[in-house]
Amino acid sequence: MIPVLLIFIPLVTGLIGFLLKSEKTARGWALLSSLVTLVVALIGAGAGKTSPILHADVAWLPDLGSRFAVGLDGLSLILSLLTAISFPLIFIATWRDQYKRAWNFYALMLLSQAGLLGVFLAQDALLFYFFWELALIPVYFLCSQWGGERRIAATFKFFVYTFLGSLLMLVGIIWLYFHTPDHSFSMASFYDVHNHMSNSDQTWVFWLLFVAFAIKMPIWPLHTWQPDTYEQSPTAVTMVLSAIMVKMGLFGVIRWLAPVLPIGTWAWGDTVSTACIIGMIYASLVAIKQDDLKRLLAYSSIAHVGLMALAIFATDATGMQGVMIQLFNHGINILGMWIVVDLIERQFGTRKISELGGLAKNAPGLAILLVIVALGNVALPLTNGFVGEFLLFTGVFTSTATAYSVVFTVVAAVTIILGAIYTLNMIQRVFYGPTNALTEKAVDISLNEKMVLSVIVVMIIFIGVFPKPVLEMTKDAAEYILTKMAYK
Amino acid sequence: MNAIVLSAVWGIVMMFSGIFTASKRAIRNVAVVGLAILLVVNYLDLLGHHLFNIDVHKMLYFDTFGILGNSIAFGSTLLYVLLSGRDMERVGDNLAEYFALIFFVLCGVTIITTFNTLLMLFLGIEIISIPLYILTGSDKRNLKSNEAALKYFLMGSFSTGLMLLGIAFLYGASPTGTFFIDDLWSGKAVSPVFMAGLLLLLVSMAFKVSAAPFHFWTPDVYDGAPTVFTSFMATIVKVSIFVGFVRLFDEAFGESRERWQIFVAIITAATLFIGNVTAVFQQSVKRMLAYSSIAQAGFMLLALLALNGVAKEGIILYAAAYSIATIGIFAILIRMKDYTFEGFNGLARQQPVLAATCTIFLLSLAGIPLTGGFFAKYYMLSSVVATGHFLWLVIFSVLCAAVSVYYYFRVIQAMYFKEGDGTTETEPGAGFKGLLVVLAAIVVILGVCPQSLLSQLTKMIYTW
Amino acid sequence: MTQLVWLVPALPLAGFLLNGLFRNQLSKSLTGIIGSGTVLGAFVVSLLLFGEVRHEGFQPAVVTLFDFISVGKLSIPFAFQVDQLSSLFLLIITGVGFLIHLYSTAYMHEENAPQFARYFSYLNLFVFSMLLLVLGANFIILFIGWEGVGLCSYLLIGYWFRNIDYGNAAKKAFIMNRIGDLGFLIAIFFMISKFGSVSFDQVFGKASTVPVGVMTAITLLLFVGATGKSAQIPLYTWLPDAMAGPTPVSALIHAATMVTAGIYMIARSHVLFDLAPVTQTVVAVIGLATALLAASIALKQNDIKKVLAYSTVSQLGYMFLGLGVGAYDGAVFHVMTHAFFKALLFLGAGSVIHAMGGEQDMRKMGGLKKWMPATHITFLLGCLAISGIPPFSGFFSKDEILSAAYAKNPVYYVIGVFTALLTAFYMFRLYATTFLGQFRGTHDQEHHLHESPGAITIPLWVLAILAVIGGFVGIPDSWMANGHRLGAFLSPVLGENAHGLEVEKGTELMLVAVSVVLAVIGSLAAGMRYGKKPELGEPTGFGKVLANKWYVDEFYHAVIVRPLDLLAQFLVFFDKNIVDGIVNGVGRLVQYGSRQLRLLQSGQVGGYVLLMVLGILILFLVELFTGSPAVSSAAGKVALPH
Amino acid sequence: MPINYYIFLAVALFCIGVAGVLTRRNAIIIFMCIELMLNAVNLLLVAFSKMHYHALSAGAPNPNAGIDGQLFVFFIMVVAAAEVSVGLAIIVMMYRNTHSVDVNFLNRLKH
Amino acid sequence: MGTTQILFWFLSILAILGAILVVTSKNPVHSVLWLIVVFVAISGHYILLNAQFLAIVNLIVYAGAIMVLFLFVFMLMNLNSDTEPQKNRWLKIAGVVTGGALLLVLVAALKEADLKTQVAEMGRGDIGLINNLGMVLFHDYVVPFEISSVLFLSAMVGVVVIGRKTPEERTGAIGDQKYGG
Repeated sequence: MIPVLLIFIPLVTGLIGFLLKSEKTARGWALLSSLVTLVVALIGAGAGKTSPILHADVAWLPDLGSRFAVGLDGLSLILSLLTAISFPLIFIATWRDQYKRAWNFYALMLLSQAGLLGVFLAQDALLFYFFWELALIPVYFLCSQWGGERRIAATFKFFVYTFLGSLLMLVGIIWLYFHTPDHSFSMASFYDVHNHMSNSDQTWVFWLLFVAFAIKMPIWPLHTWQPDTYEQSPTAVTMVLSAIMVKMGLFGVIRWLAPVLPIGTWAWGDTVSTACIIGMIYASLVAIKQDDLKRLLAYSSIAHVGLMALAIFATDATGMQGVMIQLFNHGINILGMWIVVDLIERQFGTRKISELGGLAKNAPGLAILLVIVALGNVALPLTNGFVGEFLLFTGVFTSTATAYSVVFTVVAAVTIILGAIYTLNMIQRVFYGPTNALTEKAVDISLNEKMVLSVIVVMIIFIGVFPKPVLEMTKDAAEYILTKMAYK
Repeated sequence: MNAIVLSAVWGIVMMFSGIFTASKRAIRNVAVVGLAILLVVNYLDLLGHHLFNIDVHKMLYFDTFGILGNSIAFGSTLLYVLLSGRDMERVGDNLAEYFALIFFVLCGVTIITTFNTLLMLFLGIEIISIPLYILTGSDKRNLKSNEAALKYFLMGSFSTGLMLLGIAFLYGASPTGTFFIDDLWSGKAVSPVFMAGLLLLLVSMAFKVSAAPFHFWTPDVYDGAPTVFTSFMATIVKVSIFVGFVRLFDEAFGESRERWQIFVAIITAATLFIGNVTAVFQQSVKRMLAYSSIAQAGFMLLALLALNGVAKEGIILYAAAYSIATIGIFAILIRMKDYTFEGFNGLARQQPVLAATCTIFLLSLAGIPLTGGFFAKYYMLSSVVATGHFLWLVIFSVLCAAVSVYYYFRVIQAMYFKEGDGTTETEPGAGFKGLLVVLAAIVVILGVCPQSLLSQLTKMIYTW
Repeated sequence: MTQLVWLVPALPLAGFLLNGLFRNQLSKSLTGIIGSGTVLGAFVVSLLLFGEVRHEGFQPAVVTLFDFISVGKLSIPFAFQVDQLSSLFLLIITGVGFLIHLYSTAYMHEENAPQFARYFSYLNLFVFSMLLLVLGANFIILFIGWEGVGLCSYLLIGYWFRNIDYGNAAKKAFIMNRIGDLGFLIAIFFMISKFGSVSFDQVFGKASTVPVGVMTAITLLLFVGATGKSAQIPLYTWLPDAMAGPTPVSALIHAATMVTAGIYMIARSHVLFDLAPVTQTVVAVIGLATALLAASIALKQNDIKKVLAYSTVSQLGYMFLGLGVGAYDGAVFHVMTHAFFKALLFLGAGSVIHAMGGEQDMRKMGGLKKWMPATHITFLLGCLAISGIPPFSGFFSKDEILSAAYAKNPVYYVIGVFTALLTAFYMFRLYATTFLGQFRGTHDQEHHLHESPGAITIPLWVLAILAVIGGFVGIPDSWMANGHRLGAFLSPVLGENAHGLEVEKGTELMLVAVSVVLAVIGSLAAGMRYGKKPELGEPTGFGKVLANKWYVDEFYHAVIVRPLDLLAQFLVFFDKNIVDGIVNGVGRLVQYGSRQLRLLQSGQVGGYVLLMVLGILILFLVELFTGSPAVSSAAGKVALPH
Repeated sequence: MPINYYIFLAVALFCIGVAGVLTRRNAIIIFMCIELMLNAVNLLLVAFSKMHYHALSAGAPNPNAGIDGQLFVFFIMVVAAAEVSVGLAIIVMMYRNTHSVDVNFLNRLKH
Repeated sequence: MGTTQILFWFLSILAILGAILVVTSKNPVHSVLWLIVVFVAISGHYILLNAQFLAIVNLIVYAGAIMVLFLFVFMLMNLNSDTEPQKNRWLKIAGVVTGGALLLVLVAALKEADLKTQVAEMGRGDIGLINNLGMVLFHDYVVPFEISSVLFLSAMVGVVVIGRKTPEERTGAIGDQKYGG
């Protein structure tokens, strides 16, 4: 019941949203809808893991062996929560942003939320693919319609890039479908299919699926769409993209690749891990040189995502837990960063680090909140980032799936330093130092943004100090996935 | 059988309607009525009620596959006439004759979807082609139209020659000297003569469905022909010929498919590549659609390659999804002032409804989920994957599909994200818009729960 | 009582939250009271704890607050460990911390209320983190405090954030600490993978089960962490720059407490180090080298705080030498005494700077004893203590380390003693240049000169007393039966043989004599040399090298910073033009292909037919040459559906 | 006569027709060449029909064996006639507008 | 060899020569005439194959009606003289080569035909006689026969559509209206 609601509330409200032809109502409507979704998600989180309301399974395309099967397990739950929490925050934080024909904007936002939730909840491969695309389309329109100067080209690149990936994934899904003994797309049959196919098949089918996920995450060297898209999208959309959408790729690997093709995953583990690590170092170094806040965050998020992917392929219980909690943490932290960026851009009309400086003088509140979020981003202890990255690194280090676990950990851990470098650079050059003409008459943040950021900060600290609830939530899911990932 | 007779008869009715009334509206209504009747009787056929009991001496064979093909043809023609009927008047003042020709084409369609001997195939193809030559050239004042007609005619009859040579070879190779498609093959080793005939037939059919490298007439003819008739050719005709194509190769050469699949694969790859890549650079939407129709043909050829149950379901679904979407787009295109991409700039401001529906159609053509086009493509791909061979072709086609996004989305970008005053010549009426919305709804329904159609299909195709 | 240990960090945390959240509402006095009061409270609690711990047969207690991280087999409780070592550090931190808070209320008085509150909240946060560090019952909690103090030092160094250089210094400190932390973190991963746990008892319990190689790796990595935090070669360069922060901060963080975290950590995990002789050697050598290098640099510094900073680095080097030679309690002893006299010196320097109106260059001072007697006396006592003149505290702790070093390897001793000589020399150079001779500052500076208020002098006196008598808890047993109270007190934690190797009495006396003599010589020489006419000109020759800190910063910049920068620049280019270029290139390729391919559509019927016929030809040729075309099989056979 | 002779003869005529289509520019002559191709096919069909007659009525003479071939030829002629009428009509229309039947001038539509 | 063979060879050579001349002769009218020659030769073949009906129909329909139609059109456009400008040589050569290649390939493909033992019945067999054809045509083939009427109808309508002059044409307005795209 709950999952169905989670998908259909935003879907329906979104469709209705197209009809309300007033900016204020549309905005309110979107906020209301997202809050309702949040409530439902929280109810879901409250419900017992095995309670029937967490699952729904109705006939959809019997002849294709595909059913409308959705469910909330630990993994889906954490990501649904992330989605459900993010959207209201986004709406509140960008409350003051102005859009032409805002009702379309908010309607599309809600549609993309429906798509995202669908991706996270689907327990049927074809359904998953459906929502995968459904999440993409509205974002495409959002970026191309309300984006920056080079929006059309950038977004189009993004779209074609990801679309190509998902088509390959479709081929892979179909191929697997025909190898399931009962010709069904259900998660159960997919998790069982590797018993009915040769290892050599697994090794190449792996790529059909992985490319799609790798592009979405993105993993080096398939990442180039991301900085452009982030830079060109309206910040509200960028928030969705980086807080939630990149998680689709990781989620896809955890839910639809690693357990489905354990041998393939294991066989390519080292290759992918190497790519991830190169990406982490590479992105961090590039981030140091970025002058545009959005691009900087884009590259930093590439680095973080690389670490999570690395941990997935480490096939380790600790690491898997780390991934699941970090999915949430990274979403929250990057969201906080984006909100700050949005504030800065709205106030000074620029995102260029070189044009800012000394904000801490007139906007101490903003400075403090940003610093805390940034600390979460560089995984300082007692912030959520630390818990996540600690588990991730531990997982990679103790991984038995690869012979190079120590090397991987050590090289990857270098990004801890690089991350500190670019984050502190950013903080310093934006907030410290003398003020300039532009930042002279900066004003501190207003209530609603302060509220949003405070919520985020509270979550950051809480999870950082007492991560137990979240870990409990994802425990079973992680173990289940790992049992499926038995590659030996 | 009902459909064949009635479509022919109604063609004549249309001819005379031109004499008895001068009112265009009346003529159009007569046509609509006729199409409605055709739909009904065809459905009766499906249920097994035959109005006429004619001994066809096994020359026609009415199976669900063919009849379903017919109903899609009639249905989409009905939508087509409702949407674009008024625009025919602007081509020339022989409205009645145009409708008559369209009905004759439909007659040909019904033949090639149900033929059982090469003779009927030949006649059907000719009955389709000859009126099309005319319709292509029907805008007599227009040199492009003339040119298109002449090109189409010359190349068309050339391909007819090829087809006939192929038929002759097959006849020679057939053990008992017959044209019935199911006993063409001796069942023993495939003889060179048989193979030659098969290839020539393949080529000529490929020509008719505009598959590369026999597609060259398509862009010029679609471009030169009056847009209303381009729409008709690109959808109903092409799709029905495909049904015949699949039927022919399934019935006649199904058993020997191991021998010829490779050729179909080659043609498919070439078609996908040329169609998609060439479409990228087009400046006129009309011409782009011509190339896109080639690309779509490439996808349908996948069904011919696979020729399994999935493929048969798929080709019907593809026929429906593709025809409806294309008819819709053309209906909008006809109303546009300017056929170039720039002509669509900012259409979303001027004509939100048109822009929205057009977007849905384009998404469907691009095969984005939640539209019929997705399931169509899905079926094509899975039919080939099911054979276990030609995975390289599947992946290649997927890459081409990604390319296709490029030119379909150019239109969307123009309509929504570019500033401009692209608009229609005349404010489209509410009926027109309503109909477009209906079409879009159908496309979406096909994309969300094609079950209604599919379950029926599977039932029929596997009982048959 | 031990159950209440959580109060110790909780109080400063409360102070931090209060001052942080209500910084705009609180008045300065209130802020000061909250800031200092909480720390005082913590000190009281620590005293009570200490009283408990001192009892005979006290068993180290582990107080678990809640379950921090528990994943699979790995379970990390949020637990505190109360034992002799931690309680000693509690006293040092809270005690010295309180004095410095008190001092700050006066020293930072120019700041406006919100900034004042910000300062105190940072300071409280630091105390909180430092307490976590020493209280943690496992390496994770230790690490949490470890990075926490790093953060606070970052925040406090950059406290005056309007100044870019201060900001850079703060960044440098944080990043260099991070480099060390990385080593620490990896060491923790090692422990997790080897011992499946990070809690002290578990790890130390199982320590002997792992091969020496692994243990060496772990300990070396831990030591890397220590070098970062405790400013040892090669990661020491941040500490002198860290003087950008307010002087009390330098006193608290960069002299008394944080920088000794490395010593604490190694002393705490001495079990591991005992098992890795190689690492011990490394520790000793690095410590010694750092001590010497820093001392040599200190000779030629003119910024009063810089001198003290390098002397801190040098003293830390001593402590590591102690650790390296196994004299753990010697090291901890020196930590304590150093906390007293170095805090004293810094605060004294602060008082001077305060009086000079922010002037830090010794060459502009001179003859200050006339104006600020209290500061002068206390400062002198500090100098004596650090120079190791008996019976001041520095003498005992330093000589314990030196004798242990001698026992281990005489070379260590020689260098150590030479460093002691240098120490005495530069400290008295500092003293003489500042307090003796004539005043060399500007006229209005001279007007401004005054003795500092009580809030500043009281802490000076307290610390001075401690600096004088602090050494008596560690009188070598050889001189006085169980004179070494500290050693006895710590032995449950540091083990019985925590003095390192013993040397027989005669030698020890001789060693002590030598070092004392050298110290006296050094101090007198400096007093004479600089009492009358201090060097004011720019140093030349070797002095220039020293004045420029052996050009180490320049070296790092050339070898690490610059290449990294270039690499980053290259990658930006690479990303833009190569990686992205390929992606865009594909797009362009398609467009180009399209432009070419459409030329096939020549418009000529003849051409079309020709191409068609060619197509037919190709098909037939394929048929001819592949008699029966092999079906390309990309994948294995698949059963048809349905 | 061996059937091969007829096959080759017909193919030869057919290919000459094709060559004609490829080489000439006059629309009408191209059209004539196409007619030539059709006739080649007709000849082939008749030959085949007689071949089948020979093969099938070897034992018991079967009056209608292979007759389909000749009927097919009949239909081809029918269709050809219709085609010619339409084709010439189109050509005439073209000529009316451009006063030329040269296919090389048909190049308004390209690319 | 008997008269049949002689005739066969004669007619074959005649047909091929005629065909070649159709393609090569400059003057369209000559082409038409040569085409008629080819038709006649083919009709001769029909007679050899004892398919009299087709032979006659071929002469009447093709050589008679259709060719006259062609001639008529030529005269109408007075293209009787050699007006066709020469296509450039290379295209010509390409065309010939391709045609020849097609011939080669087809022959190569067919020479190994399993039919090569088969023979076409000459002279005998009365399936080609009009009454047999008629019987079968109006009995088995009645449906296609009827359906071909649709073909004629459409052709008729088409010719009307194209042939009828529209008012605009009388004013002779020729141009690229938008409807051509």
